[in-house]
Amino acid sequence: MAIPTESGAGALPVPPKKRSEARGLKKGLRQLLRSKTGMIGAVIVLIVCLIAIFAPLLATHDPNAVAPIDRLKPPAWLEGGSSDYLLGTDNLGRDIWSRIVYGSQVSLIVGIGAVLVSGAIGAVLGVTAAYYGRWVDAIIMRLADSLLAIPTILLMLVVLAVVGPGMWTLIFVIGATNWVSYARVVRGEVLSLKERDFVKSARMIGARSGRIIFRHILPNVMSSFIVLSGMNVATTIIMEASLSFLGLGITTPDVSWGGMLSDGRQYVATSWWVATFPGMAITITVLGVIFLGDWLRDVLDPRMKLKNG
Amino acid sequence: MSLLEVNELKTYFKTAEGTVPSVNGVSFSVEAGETLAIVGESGCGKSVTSLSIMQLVSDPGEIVGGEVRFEGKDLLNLPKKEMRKYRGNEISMIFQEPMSSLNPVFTIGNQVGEVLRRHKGLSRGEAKQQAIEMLKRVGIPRAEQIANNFPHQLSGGMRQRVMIAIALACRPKLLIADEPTTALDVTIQAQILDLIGKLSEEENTGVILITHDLGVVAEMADRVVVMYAGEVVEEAPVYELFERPGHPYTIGLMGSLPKMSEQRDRLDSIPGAVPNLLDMPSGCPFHPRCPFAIEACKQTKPALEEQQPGHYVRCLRAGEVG
Amino acid sequence: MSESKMNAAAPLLQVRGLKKHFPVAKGWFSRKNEYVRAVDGLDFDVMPGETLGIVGESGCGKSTAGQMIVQLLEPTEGKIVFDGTDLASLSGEQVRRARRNLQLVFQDPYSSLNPRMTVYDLVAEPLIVHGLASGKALKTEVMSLLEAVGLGPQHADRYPHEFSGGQRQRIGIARALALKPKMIVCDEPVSALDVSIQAQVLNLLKDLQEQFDLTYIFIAHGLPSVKHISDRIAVMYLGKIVEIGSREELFASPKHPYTEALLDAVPVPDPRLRRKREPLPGELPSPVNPPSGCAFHPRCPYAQDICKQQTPVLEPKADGQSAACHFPRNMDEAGVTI
Amino acid sequence: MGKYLVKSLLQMIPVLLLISLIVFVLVRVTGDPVALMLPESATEADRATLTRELGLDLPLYQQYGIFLTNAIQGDFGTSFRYGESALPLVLERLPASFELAFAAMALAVVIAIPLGIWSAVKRNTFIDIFISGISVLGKAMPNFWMGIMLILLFSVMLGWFPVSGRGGLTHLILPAITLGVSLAAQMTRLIRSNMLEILNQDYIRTARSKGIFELFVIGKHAFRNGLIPVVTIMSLQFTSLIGGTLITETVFAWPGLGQLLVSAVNTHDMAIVQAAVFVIAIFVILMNILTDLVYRLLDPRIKYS
Amino acid sequence: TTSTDTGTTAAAPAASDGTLTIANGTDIESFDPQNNNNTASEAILVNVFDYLLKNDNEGNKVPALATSWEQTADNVWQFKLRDDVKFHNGDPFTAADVKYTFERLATDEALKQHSYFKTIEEVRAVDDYTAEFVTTGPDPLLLNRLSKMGAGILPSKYIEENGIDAFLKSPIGTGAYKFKSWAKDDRVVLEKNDEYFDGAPKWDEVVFRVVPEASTRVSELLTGGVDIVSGVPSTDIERIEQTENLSVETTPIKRVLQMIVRQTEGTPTADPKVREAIDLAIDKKAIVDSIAGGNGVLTRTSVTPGNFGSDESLYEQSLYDLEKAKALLQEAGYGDKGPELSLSSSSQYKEYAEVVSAMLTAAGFTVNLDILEPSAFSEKMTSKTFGELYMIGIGNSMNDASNNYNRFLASEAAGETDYNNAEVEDLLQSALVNMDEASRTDEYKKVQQILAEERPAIYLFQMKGVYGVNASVDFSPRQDEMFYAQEITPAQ
Ligand SMILES: Nc1ncnc2c1ncn2[C@@H]1O[C@H](COP(=O)(O)OP(=O)(O)OP(=O)(O)O)[C@@H](O)[C@H]1O
Ligand SMILES: Nc1ncnc2c1ncn2[C@@H]1O[C@H](COP(=O)(O)OP(=O)(O)OP(=O)(O)O)[C@@H](O)[C@H]1O
Ligand SMILES: [Mg+2]
Ligand SMILES: [Mg+2]
Repeated sequence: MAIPTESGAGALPVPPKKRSEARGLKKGLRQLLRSKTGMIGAVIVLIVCLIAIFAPLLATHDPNAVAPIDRLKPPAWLEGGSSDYLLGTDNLGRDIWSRIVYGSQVSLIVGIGAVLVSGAIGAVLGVTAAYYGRWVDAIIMRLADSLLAIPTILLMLVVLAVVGPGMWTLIFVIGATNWVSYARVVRGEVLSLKERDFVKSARMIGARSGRIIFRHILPNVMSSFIVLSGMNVATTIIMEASLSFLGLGITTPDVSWGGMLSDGRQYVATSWWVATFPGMAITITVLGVIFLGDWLRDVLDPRMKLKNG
Repeated sequence: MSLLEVNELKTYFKTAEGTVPSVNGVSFSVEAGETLAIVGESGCGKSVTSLSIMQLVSDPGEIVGGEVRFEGKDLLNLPKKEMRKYRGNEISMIFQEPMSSLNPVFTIGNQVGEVLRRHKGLSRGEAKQQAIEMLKRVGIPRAEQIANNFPHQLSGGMRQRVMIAIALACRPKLLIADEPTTALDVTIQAQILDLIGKLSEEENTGVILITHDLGVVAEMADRVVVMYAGEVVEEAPVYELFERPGHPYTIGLMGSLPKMSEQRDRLDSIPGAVPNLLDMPSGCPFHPRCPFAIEACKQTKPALEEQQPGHYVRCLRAGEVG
Repeated sequence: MSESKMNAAAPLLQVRGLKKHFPVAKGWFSRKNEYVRAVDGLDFDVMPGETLGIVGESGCGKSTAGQMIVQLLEPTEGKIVFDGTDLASLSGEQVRRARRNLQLVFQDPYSSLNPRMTVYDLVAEPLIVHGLASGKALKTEVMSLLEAVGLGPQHADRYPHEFSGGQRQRIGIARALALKPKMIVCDEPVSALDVSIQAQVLNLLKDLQEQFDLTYIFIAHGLPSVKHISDRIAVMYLGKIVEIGSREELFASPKHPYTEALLDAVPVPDPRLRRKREPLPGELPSPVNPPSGCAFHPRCPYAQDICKQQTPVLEPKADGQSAACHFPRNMDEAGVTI
Repeated sequence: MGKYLVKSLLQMIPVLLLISLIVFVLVRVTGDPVALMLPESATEADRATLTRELGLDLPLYQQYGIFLTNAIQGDFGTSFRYGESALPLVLERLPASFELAFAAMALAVVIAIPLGIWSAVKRNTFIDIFISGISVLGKAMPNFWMGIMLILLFSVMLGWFPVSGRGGLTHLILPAITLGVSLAAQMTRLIRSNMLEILNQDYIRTARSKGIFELFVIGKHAFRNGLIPVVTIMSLQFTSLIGGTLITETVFAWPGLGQLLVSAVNTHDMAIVQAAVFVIAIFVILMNILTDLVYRLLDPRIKYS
Repeated sequence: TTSTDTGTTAAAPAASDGTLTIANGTDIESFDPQNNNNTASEAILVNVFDYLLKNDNEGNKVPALATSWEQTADNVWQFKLRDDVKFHNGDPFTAADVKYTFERLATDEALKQHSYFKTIEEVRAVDDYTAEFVTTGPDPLLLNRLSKMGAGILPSKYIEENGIDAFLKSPIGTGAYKFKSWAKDDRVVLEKNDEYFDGAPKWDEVVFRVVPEASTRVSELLTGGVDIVSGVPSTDIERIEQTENLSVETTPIKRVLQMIVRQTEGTPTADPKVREAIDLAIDKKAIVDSIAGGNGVLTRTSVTPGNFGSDESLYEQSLYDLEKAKALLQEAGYGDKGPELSLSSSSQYKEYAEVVSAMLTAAGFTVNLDILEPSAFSEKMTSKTFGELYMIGIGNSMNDASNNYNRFLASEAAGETDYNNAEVEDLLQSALVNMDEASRTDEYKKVQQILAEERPAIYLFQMKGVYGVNASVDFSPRQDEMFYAQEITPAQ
């Protein structure tokens, strides 16, 4: 149907050259190139991913090969270090570099996997609770409360007993418990968002709840969500370390940064490198994820200007 | 010395698509006690001009050139701290969007009282008392209660009046009112305009009144500035403008008015669309829509020239049309 | 056009006894609530193809009434029958579908636009939601909608915050128009527009009305535009309609003193006609404790004792003008003594 | 409001029921307490006797019924590890846990609020990156590692604070830093992102137009609006601090609930696990109600039906 | 509770104020000596409760509350008791207390120590200071039982009057130190008992702190916060020794780290060659030297010197021959790919398990390592559901070989190792009731030789207790890991 218009032009207006998604992507990439931190983040995450993928090529040793004689050797550049072991060896004489390289696989999968699982559950439940309110809210939030009150390690023990230990168990348990924080944060924001006019406006044009939630409400909680997720990648990797501390983490032959860190804690005073290098690996990776998250957040926020430099 | 002098002000927005020259060399002045109306196409840069004077242009926007002198002092080069002393006190502004311009989590009384606390050093209690006074003056019923309400509990018009109360609270020397009465019914509009007029008279306040309502312009203004696509296209005393509009755009504007006295099925409007600021037409920006356009209009950018004493027009055919 | 239609068809919208009272909590733990009587008993019909203008004091409940009609607010009391169905009886999904034919242009353009969607997406959304267009057709349709409200393709990919107030208002209009609903409630659709674009939008509304037989409720403060577009006009004061009548009659001979005051206050776009206006005297009434009797009596120059005690009723008249006033103006029999 | 409170408190009942059921099941799934209670050399007969004495031979629903009836009276059974009634054992630990949690939380808030705001105001500058880096570091350092480092630095090398144990204020500082820093890290980031959002709002422009000090614009107008997610996170963090500071407690030999709970879980000391979870649950619920009330204080637009 | 706010200068003499502070990794389980089953608890309780007789550090039985004892019949022992002993509340210690103590142990099945005292049928109080023990049969181990964990004498009158709960809240015994307070997971505080029968206590107060994290314990020692710490990690030894005023004391303890090997039909370890290959593949010396920091003694038997029945010829011995191990696997019919083994361990011995697993892998085995949290581990152990191998450090509170070998009695082994050797069974059964020390020793030596060949368990090494000690105290650690505060003295 044609709209009668006053314009004398008559001819159909030219459709825009690019659709908004294309524009978003392009704008995003341009923004990535321009933002210092975005670039740093992207580079870090890329490198870590490459390391994880090419671990067998990069590792100089079998990550599980022990050499009691070479135990606790300092990094190559320190006195007493050997060029054989770039970053030194751990308490069992295993090569720390190779373990970090292999550990990136588990840590990335656990870190990101658990965040995806918990983030998805949390966001959906949080929005649902706030959006529908009443009994739906009551049920979901009370469930969350219950979960908060139950110690993670109790759950972990149960799951371990039922499905046995391993990476996926870990992702499952962390995912199943961490969603609460997402749900609560998201719910809090949605409670105030849903009273906003643009949500009414969406309802007005006849949008279904699904659309309102996914197109109108969720994008507006994204920034908290992304920030939380970035931090939760760290939380998860650390949680794995903490579970290792309790003997519930990932065990040989799988290597994880958290496990390395936890093993190394005994040697903090005497052989700093055992815990410091995996600690650095975690820090740098999380920093990368967070910077990348900041960039993503900015791209998703149309108000964010392009800062040059 | 004028109360306010704006010279060749330029404010651009640097966006992903390119630079939007929202205000592109605007000049005008306001005398103490005078009311200057700014009218113009929606999106022509009126709000950005006023925000530029206040130095409140938000982020991708940047004042890239020009001068803003208030009582002779160059505001643009003032340290931030100094500028803050002017804002809300000597110069205040009523924003166009009353709905989102109030902080949702503070009570109305608090928000009105805040300027008084800041600039007049009033205590909390005194400020609130005065705030209620102010709310009554702008015609808010049950002001005592409303002072304790939050913005979302108010109707659009009420919020707008709250914004006006905030702007007037400190009796500024210069008031910038960006469409202050759009959400008000005419009786209250009359009351508000009356209030502004009184203020202007009593305190010798200079007023910049941005509005689309030519009726309001006719009633309030001493002088009128007409803007189009980021530029001033005409400036004249109010009587002169209504009698002898000089720029084809102004003429079109006058013609679009729905009249109370006659009933027509269709209203006249200026054909064509507002130019794309990113891709301005060559020559006179109005030429694609101008019924009087000649070939030269496509090439030559006209300058703002004085036609009559005090009546400036930016048109190649200034003398001939109208 | 309007007269013939008004007599022929059944009303498209019937509003009966519509009320909305907002509780105002006094304190956190208090039990006793007071109420803002935002809308306090509205009765009116809107015929298909007709435009009903609603004017009135700011805060008198126009937006609230509008939001109730489109089911964004739940009425405290009263009935809204649209196109033969009582809207209150509809399920959520039915309301959703009914909105295909019942749209609202929000008063506040900025906050009613999702800050994270581009103009294109915003305008396309209703079409997508109701599956009215897709692919190329969608694009063309959106572009022509934008053009119709005076925006160009260069605006399509921008976000709401990148627009001026008037531009945002037009986005809201385009969104509501997209569905070509049977009825649109326009809450101040042109207040932020310059007169030229205002004219353009008003013309557009009229054209669409003619072409698609649209029905409007047009809430506005700008009396000239209300007059231009409306067939009938209702004047509201403090949650009630105080006068309703055809545009000609109402403007020619207002019967309610408030209408009179309103018309009197309209600024005239001619500096030579500038005059000293007398603002309405008296305190503005509060919707929490409305004055007894006729709500307007404290400010009415013609008020008498009866006005303080008895609430005048709006006499329902099929076509003519009626006013809720004990002493209507401009009527021969009105024995007003001043 | 009063109604809301009553309703919320009533909602505690199903939550507690749900929790009791979950915990009851979990505790029984994890393993057989009898095996842990008896010495290695115990015989089958010993085992059977003990099972009977503990009532573990009854059908599950019956066990749950008994458990529930007793729990309502505050009797969660006797801890077989300590041979004492479980609830007092749990309550005994609360002061230590609360002390640490409050200290950590207070520290986190004191660190996070200024850093978060500063980071947002200085967005994308060196300061912002620096603060981000610091908070990532704060987050990425596991508590045990951080705790050990703090001990080495401040106790062993500098001798400023005692190494471990619970005592005066000096004992509290290192564990509170250990916990507080990672809490602060997350809060800082959240505050930053919220502030970024809010600094773009029209009402911030209004505030600026009033000529009030920038500190006020940010501290009052912007901060208050960005607090909702921060409050959410704070309440979450706080609840997790009550039962979940095992690692810090272990490193600093802090006799809190975490140690009790984990050792109880590990040794299948059902009575203690159940009592502890109940106490934590009640705390969680109270905390939620408090959070909701704070939401209301912060954002008048929020309503509770 | 008292706090020890002394930690400002490194390794200051902490003990100067008459308080002895000892930091351990775990808290005591309970103040009921009969309902404890860990050495760490008993190590503290021995200061509050006395035994009738006790072991000196060489393993000899010396008098404590009993002055003398003799066997009067096959299954009857008579004990003469001291008559000058008072409980902390002033009640005199008499034979009635002995009767109460051991009859409770023998009859109350819920007690964790019950199973060690089941052989006691009756205790007769002949007079106030004479007690007679009647056992169910000949029991060569009665004296060992009476001097082991759980045998502390309880105050019968006090408990009968006040009930056991009240006793647990404020326990009393006859020991050199009285109970003062117990903040769980924090500290146990004991104060001196001036009335102690065996010399005045040397400390006003003895504080046992619970500091679970090893490095924190060491830090406490370094800052002078505590006087003695147990469980010093091998890597921290140097750090402690380098600090002025601090030293590290070690002693072999009666705990041998070993792997229990399943011989169930169908498992790869049913084949003796495979078991031998496992033994030969593990370089125990390297393990002791590196991970244990030299603190361990190689052994091929778990009955270490100081325990009854030990065979010194197997002590300080170890087998390691990687090539031979590989050859054995070939002989056993495994080609390139060795047998697949599962090795379970409690997280406590994680490092050792990981090294062993790596060494076995190097020999060609495929090892599935399963590290379990301690309680999960003991649960699995009780239910006998481990795979081929599990690693465990087994102590010996009875000081007798029988304690090591109950596990290999056919009835006990069934389902766990499934070890079944008729000769060993005969020897073990006979030794359990053999009252003749010499022939009993021979029986156990024989058993040790057989087991060393058949390998139902592969022994890694005897562990050592490693303590950090402040120079302000004189402390020599004991083989049985007890902390007798009476034996720890302020340094001069
Ligand atoms: N953040 C921004 N990014 C890009 N362009 C912007 C931004 N803000 C404003 N503009 C553009 O600047 C121009 C001037 O806007 P301004 O708000 O001053 O118009 P106006 O004259 O006040 O219009 P109205 O009468 O409709 O309020 C508009 O074309 C608008 O699109
Ligand atoms: N959520 C609410 N809570 C309490 N009072 C409300 C609420 N919404 C509106 N009101 C009150 O209801 C009355 C009518 O509001 P409404 O927005 O309908 O006015 P309006 O006629 O549209 O005014 P305007 O012309 O200024 O937009 C006002 O007094 C307002 O304060
Ligand atoms: Mg504007
Ligand atoms: Mg309204």
